[in-house]
Amino acid sequence: MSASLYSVAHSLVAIVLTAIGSVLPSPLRQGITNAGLITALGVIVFAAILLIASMLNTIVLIWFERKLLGRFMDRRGAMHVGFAGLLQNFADGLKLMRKNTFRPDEADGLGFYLGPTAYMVTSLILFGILPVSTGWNSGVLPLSLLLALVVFSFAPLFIFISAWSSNNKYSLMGGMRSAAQMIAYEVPLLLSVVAVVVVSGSFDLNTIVAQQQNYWYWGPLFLALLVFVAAMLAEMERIPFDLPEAEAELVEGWNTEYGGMLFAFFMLSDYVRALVGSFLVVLLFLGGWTMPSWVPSAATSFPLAGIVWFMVKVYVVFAVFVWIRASLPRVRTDQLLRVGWNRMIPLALLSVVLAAGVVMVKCLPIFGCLPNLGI
Amino acid sequence: MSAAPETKGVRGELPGAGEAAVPFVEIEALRSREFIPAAKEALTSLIAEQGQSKLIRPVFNWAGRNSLFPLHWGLACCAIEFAAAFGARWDAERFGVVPRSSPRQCDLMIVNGTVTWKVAHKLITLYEQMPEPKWVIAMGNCATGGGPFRTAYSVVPGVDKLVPVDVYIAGCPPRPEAMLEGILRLEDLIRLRKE
Amino acid sequence: MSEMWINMGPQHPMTHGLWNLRVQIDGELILDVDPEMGYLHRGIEKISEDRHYNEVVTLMDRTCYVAGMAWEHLYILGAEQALHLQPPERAEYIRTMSEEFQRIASHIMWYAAFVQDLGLMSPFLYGMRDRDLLLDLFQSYTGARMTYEYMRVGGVRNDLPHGFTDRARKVLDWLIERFQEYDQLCMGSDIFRRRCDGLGVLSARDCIDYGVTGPMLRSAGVARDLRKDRPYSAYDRVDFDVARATTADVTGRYLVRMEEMRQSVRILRQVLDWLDHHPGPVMAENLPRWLGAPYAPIGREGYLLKREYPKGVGFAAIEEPHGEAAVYVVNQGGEHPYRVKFRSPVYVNLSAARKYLVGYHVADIPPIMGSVDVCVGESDR
Amino acid sequence: MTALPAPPVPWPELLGEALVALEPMEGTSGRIRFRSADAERVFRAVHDAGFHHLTMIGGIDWVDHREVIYTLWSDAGKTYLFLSTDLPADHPTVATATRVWPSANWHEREAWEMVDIQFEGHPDLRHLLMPDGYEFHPLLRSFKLHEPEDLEVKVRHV
Repeated sequence: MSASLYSVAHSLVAIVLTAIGSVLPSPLRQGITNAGLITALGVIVFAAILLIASMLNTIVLIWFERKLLGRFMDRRGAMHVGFAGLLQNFADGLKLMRKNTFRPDEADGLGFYLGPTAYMVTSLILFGILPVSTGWNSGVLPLSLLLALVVFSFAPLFIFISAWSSNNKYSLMGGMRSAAQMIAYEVPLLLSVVAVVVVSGSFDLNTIVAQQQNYWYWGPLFLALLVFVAAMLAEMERIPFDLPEAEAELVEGWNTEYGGMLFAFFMLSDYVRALVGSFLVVLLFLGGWTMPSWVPSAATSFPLAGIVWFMVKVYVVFAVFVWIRASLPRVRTDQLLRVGWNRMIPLALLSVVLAAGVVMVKCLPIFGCLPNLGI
Repeated sequence: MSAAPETKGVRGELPGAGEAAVPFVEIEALRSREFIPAAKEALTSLIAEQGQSKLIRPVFNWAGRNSLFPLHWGLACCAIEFAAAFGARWDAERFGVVPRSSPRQCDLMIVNGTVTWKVAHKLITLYEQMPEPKWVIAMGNCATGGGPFRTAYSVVPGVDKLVPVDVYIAGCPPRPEAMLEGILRLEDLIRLRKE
Repeated sequence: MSEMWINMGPQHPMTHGLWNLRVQIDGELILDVDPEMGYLHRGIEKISEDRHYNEVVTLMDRTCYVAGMAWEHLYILGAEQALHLQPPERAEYIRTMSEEFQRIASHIMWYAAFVQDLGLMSPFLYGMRDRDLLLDLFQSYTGARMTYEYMRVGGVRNDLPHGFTDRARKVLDWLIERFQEYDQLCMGSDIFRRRCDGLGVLSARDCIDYGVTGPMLRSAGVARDLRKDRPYSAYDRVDFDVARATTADVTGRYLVRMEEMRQSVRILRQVLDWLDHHPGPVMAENLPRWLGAPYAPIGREGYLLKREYPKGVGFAAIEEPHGEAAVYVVNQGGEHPYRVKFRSPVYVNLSAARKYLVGYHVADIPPIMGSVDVCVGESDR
Repeated sequence: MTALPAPPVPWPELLGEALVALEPMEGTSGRIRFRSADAERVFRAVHDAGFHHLTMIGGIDWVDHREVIYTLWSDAGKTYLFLSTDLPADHPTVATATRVWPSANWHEREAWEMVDIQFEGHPDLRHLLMPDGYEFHPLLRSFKLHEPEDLEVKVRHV
């Protein structure tokens, strides 16, 4: 797993530029094979590869949810476009691209376009921060976990901007609910992450994953995991916490006035956030890409093995989210907020205390005997 | 007709109470039947210009016809069969048909039931809120031509009096299979359309 | 946010049909509501004056599209009284059976829509799946899934097909198990209980004052059920209990409807047993051709022969799935009814909306209105 | 249909002069025809006699006069009762029943809309089923239905 995506991109650019440079006269050749230029282009190519891979992943995730949800509901879901409906979401995306994008007369121009775009951008940044395997992120960020959570919590701001500038009562109500909900659940989310940080002693996701080689954190930090998953459901605005989009009373919530590509931005970003949420659960509690010891070393040394293993876990976690969506009704705003402030925060604090206790009595290795597939 | 020519808006006129025709419903600031297809044509030609490439156009056409989002609303009896078509037995989502509640996110308006004069202008508003390109399916006899209520004083005899209709589905109500068939016929229409 | 009016409808996921609930809100709190009806007013009462007695049945299926059989039954009872006719006993049993099947189908449709409003998506699909089985039964003896045109003045159009009762019993066995599943999904969920308990309370006193009937009234503890209180067709010959709850809230209505479905299954088992052992005619004898012929021609030419029939007034009331439905038929001789006046339970239940909505939150509107079980075709007529 | 025995309510004593006629009707407690001028008092007396539930209010246009029919249900007697009063066609006015049965509100709005019967003292007599500004009363006998061929729908854009 030594080959990192960045080094691949870098060497790709280097090879191409050297090839071009070899046919050019010497001053140009030196200019084009400049190390700085290669690095810059390498970063861009790397970002493009990462973006495309992430988007494909997201679209497959949407397909996965639709099919799984269909099965939960005793039906089949999309199946006529492409094999088993795999191309359905591409069709949806292309169609939305072609749709007439417009702004209602009374909507505020700047906010109406800024909201979805910024929402999309902040969601996509997360892919650059979160490592999916060693070497598959942009480098070693010592505070990558903190940065990811900060970027993750930008969302209510942009949702509220777009909801407000839509100039629609349903959008406004959805936006207000969304802001209230996300702020309420930001606190337990961060506190449950603090528990992880206390145990691992690091904000670096690579370190956190590396420390889970022998025991996954879901054992010692079970309470934190529960709080984190519940808060993450609220952050992702999925049932049972999908109040901002509560279809029954708010039509489509804060994206009621959005159609065409802007709507596609919202939908895609929602799923990006769902994917990122699943990433975080796997990274923080389920051992990330650490391979089980029973896997033969030949398979382990395969460059993409870590990613595959990581994605399997991510999709299992996401399947649980879909399962929850298929079987729970929606809660009410006041109940949601009450649970958020009155129950989740004390529980999250308790989980921090428990984590501190676990560290103090140095009993972490005990949890190595829990079934975590990583031994 | 006693309607004053300078009156703004659209009106359906109905004979009443044994007298001459008297204005019945006023719908303000609406487009005529002629205007809506014209706007549609202009837009589709605009899209055609943008997608001149022979490579791109079929791709967008394929995307458009395979992902028709109908407006989620129920007018009358056919709405129940409309709902049944999304149920487990027929599962319209197989064809990528997912109902959306907001007209902004829809491509397809399925008029599933009797249209009354009272709801007429709301129907047109919803139609105009849908972004181009958009299609209309008149589902059932009522939407097609008034059905068993065509003689009633409050019923629009056919939704094509209000918005341009692409596909008519017969039946009272049509079975869910018929609705799916209508959607597939619409897909054929889109495939054959020359942009 | 200051006070504002929002329109929930006519195109809104909550309405389940075409009507508009105007809501005045302060933040999320409901200050006032004003239901706006008539978007589906199709003039059925007026058209009925222009139709022959049997032709009105066509309109009845479309009056309430989730409970067509019940409305056919209602109208036919009224018309038979106005025309002084008596159906044979087997026809009465078949009508009872049809109405009970329709009650289950309607309640399942209600369940599907209601839980979807709460954000619970899977039961909608389960409900539609199980309802299709009932519609298959209807289709096997009427030929249609929703609009049956099955009952006739003086009886029913045709007898049940061979093997119908066995198939029906199988469906009932399946449904009884599914009802348990429904209950587990709803009453077994803490979130569901939190969403529904103590919502939309309408006391028995208010129910009676505002004319509210059906499961809403029975959930307030009043055991008024016209099938028991004023038995029609074969209801005096079957054994069943009136479902009742005491909480008068959304949960109560849910429980009443679930129990009603179970009671309907109980009634149906008895009726199916009776039908197995009592073959006989399903049309009254000695009817004039224009009334009695099972496949009477629909065109106007078929009725050129003007018949004088003894004048009369017919009144019938049945316990429709949504509540008390009544009809008043005036027969002035001749082939058209002179005036037909319907009482729609949903119409009256909606008129009391202010009573059970004000003071709750916007998020409570879908469960409350879902528990009312709105069918707009019936309320606007 | 099983006819239930009518509860022995002494209507002539209760209603006095307001009672015009007491007609039997199959399966119900019969029909009370009363003078429209005494409507308020009749409603109150009938309500106090146990008929707490108002089923419906319907208007009938008999061309020369109009009739309003109130259908009532008694939970104690488990029986229906009809009240009916004749109104002149040129001035069809009767007192509202909303003060006795609050549920009469929408029924009266509909009766006014369809059969043009004025209810004096009704709190909110406006259009319910038809759009605002609709001038006709469709359930009058003089209002004829037309096949849509006769109907000319003009939809034009300005």
